[in-house]
Amino acid sequence: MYYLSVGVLVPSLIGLAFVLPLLGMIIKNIKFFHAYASAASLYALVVAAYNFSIVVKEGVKAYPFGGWWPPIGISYELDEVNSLIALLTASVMFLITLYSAWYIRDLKDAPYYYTLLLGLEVGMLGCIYTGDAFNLFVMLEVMSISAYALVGFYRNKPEAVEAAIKYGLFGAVATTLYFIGLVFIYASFGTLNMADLTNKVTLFWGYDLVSGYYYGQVYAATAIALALSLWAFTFKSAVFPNHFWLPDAHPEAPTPVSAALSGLVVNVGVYATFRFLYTIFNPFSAVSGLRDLILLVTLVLGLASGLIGALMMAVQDDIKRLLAYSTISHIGLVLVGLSIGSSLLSKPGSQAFVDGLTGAFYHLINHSLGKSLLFLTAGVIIYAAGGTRRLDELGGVARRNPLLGAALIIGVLQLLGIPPFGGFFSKYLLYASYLEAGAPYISVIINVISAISLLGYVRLLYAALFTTPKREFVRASALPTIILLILSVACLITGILSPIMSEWLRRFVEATTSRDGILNYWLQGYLIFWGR
Amino acid sequence: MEEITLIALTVFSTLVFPGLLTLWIASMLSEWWVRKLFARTQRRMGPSYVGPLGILQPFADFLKLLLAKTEPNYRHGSVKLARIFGCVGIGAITASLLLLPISPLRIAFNFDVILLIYFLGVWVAISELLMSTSLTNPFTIKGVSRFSSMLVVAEPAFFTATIVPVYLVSLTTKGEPVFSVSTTAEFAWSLWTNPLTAIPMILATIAALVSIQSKLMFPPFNIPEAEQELIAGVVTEFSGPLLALFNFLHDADLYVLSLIVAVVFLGGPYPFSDNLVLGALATTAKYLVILTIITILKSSFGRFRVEQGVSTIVKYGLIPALVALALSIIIGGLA
Amino acid sequence: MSELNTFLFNILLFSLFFNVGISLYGIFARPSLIKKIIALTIFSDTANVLAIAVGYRGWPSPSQPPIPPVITTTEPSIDDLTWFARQAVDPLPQALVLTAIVIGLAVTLFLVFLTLQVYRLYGTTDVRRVARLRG
Amino acid sequence: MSTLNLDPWTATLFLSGVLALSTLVMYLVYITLSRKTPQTSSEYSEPYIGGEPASVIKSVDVSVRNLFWGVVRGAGRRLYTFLRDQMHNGILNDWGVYMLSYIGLLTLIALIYFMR
Repeated sequence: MYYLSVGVLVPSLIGLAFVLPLLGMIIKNIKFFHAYASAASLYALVVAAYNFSIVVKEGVKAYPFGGWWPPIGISYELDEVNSLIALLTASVMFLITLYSAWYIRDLKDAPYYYTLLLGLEVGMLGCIYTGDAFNLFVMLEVMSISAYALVGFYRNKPEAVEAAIKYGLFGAVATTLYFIGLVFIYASFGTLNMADLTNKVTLFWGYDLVSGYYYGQVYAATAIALALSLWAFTFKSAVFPNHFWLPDAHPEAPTPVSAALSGLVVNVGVYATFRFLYTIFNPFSAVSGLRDLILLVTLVLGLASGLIGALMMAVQDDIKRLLAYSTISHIGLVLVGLSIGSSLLSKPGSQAFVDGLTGAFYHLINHSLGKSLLFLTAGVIIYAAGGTRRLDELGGVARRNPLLGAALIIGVLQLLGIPPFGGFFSKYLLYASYLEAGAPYISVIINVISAISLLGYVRLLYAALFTTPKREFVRASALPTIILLILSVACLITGILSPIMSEWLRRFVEATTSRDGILNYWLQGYLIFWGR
Repeated sequence: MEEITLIALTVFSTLVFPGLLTLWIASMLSEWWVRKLFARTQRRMGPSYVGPLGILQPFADFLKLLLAKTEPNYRHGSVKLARIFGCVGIGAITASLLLLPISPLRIAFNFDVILLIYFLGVWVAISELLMSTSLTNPFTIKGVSRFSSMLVVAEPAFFTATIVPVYLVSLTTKGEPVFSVSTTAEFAWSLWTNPLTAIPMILATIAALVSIQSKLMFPPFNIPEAEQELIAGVVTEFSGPLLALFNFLHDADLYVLSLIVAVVFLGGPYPFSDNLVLGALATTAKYLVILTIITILKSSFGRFRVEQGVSTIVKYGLIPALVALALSIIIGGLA
Repeated sequence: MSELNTFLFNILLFSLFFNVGISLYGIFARPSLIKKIIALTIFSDTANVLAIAVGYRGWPSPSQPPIPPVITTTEPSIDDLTWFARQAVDPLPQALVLTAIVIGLAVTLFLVFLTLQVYRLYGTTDVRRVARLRG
Repeated sequence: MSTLNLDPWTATLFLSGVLALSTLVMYLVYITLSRKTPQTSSEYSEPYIGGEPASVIKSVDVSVRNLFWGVVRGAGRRLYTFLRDQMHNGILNDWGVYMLSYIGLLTLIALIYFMR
């Protein structure tokens, strides 16, 4: 039994996005486009929530496109982890689209903006839903092109164009490297379906069915493929040393887009890393030795980007650039959590293993909510301060609007990880997992990262809350304020509901990364279609 | 019925012992001890008017500031925010007290040491920072700037130092829950009797004392940053009730941090763990020793510039703590 | 014959990887944005050729030269199909390449447009001077 | 003496509740005891500038650039010079070195694994 909703979301949303420029030629009323885009992303939210609910109820679900069975056709496969991230993406994107209606309220190019924004959402959802490694490449490109274009959206602004070309040029290299990695995978395993690959890498059975011969060096091919795809994924998630584009690109985009880029797009790279290192090249596979080495590299890089992001936050003069560096820091922490799976640190299924992965995903969620809240707050602050992004000129606008100030403080406390906000519980899990794994040094470095990032947040709070006014205060309308309120409550909820949420996440992680879970991923995504 | 007992116990712990009331009394007494000793080292009398040996002087100062003086009405800052953050800081200290084994209602779970760090380290530091930033003044901001610069190294140093006994206890004993403050307090004495674990413990205690010194902005870490010495840093703009609030927060921080060293590092009531009265006396004695050391450190140093301060904490706080951690990992490998 | 075949194939593979190296050098080290984009197209084309080459399963074997992936008999038997599956060029990499080319076209176009815009706004395409965003 | 054995999440929330309760009590105590100037008073106390009148300074704000002087230009000067002026200098080709060396590292790992 497969559900149409699993497959239909991404193609239909692409259709909805690409109709927009055509509609833009006919309809001149901008309000229509605001309503249209919000409706489209509400539709995505509803379908994503429905998909999440069926996955929670009935387990892993796959959808073969066009009735072609995997591994021949493209299939989408949903398990607990990716349906949850998709739900998070869809819900935050919905709020961001609503916010855009305020932010670009009288922009003439609204149809194009919304095309790109919906394209971004489609790309992210496609990357998360897909059960096919080549489709991941296509969706990564869909997401990236939308992101490049959105970064350079103000095409007459030198900084925006510069940021876009820096991002775009290396982004194109990253995706092409991933494509080469796919070529290696296809050459040695003869398949690109993730479920099928999982089986072949784990059991090393049946890989010569289609291919073989000259390219039969599966170990070498796997190693190179994994190296190349990891480079691409760490580029997308801006992990040191692939982080350089982020502090340029995220601030130069329109503010709602910055929220989407910083809060959600980076998650896709982390998710893809997780899918590759925990499902396809899983701990039980024949390449687990390589996996251990690679996870050590990601651990070191995660810590390095955590440190560098936090250090650079302390010297920023631009409110959005400061937040962009904070993204680098937090994605580093998420990657540190993901690296617990190295067999040098923990055994699969042990307390530390599950704690670390739970912490990583919990932190991903907390960071998404907190960072999009802060970016959207920054948008209102910039508007109220008269369009300047320089911290020196903000003039404490947040203090004169208590809701704005509260949103700012809540966002900062969420990201600093202070109880009872959600950020604390995820950091607790990260600390606990590394103490449990017998590597207290990693916990100490996590603590150092948190302490250094305090400098940047103090800078932000001081500039936005406590400096004296320089000009007349412009009051923002109700819509953005309501959205900030919703996100602030969401930040609080991730903390207050933490007993439930951590339990759920733990179950999801266990279901996805255990031996049975990996087997189930293969069964549901591959074998079940052949049994029909 | 059980719920009612629990609620009553919670309210009692929060408000009376070891909560707000005890916290107030204990921190005022600690302030008196520090002031008296500090004065004696400088051949002054110290507080001597109110009460025997001036023991009630801090109480009198506090009440005078709170009751007699007026709150400032400040053009540039927000007094309300300062008030709220001051109270939140005291709330965080009260909450962290419940993690210690002296509390009648004790919270203990695996890895609760992280919670202690976040309540006592991060919440309190942020409250102090935001409380003084609320009243904008060039000197305040400078004070905030140097205080947060210190925290960047002091906070990890304190964390690492605290992890050392916790980690050692979890390695050498079977105490439950693991990585917990109360388990550590129960078994900390056994670390000092073993020469192998005593070395990292000594290093960790030194690191903890140095980082406490800097977290409390005591000399040598209350650092002037300009050519001419800055006035009072974070407390510049406080006056009247707000100053009383800040002093209370600061003294409470001093009290709880020293208490943690006495309980978690030095084993609290040991060697009278089974006798309540003698145990309390032993804890108090250890606490006073720690307080005395802090006061002596405070009185025997001049002031540093901020970058000297940061490198001092790295040298005498962070590095000993890291070395102690490395030693404990090695010991864990041996055990 | 067999040696020559293998030799040629190895030359093909080697030149592809050499090409990857050259184009990566071009992208990462040349200062001009235009040259970077040219190197990028070389890079993606190399990747595409690599993918196509992978489709030639078992090419170095002289006795079974690959055939086009088209079934010529109208009603193939099982034996025909087995023989066909062993011999034919794998069509899937070609499909992948088609997709990748389309995507590459879009990205290149976009990058060229951005470079044009950079030239308009900065008066240069030298990345050492297009560095207003720093720190 | 009673020990409350809770799971970490509930315990943290419980302690946060304690924090909220004691904050509330402290705030109420403070509000009732402290003497406040009436809100209607138009008299503001001027910022304390070492005994000078407030007019000696242009503004009471310190520029955010001057925050963390001790860390950025004191103890961590070398680190920040490296991070800001050499690493994040905005020049695409200089980043390329770091990015290429990372892919080189990954390829090296792959090769080592292959050779083993």
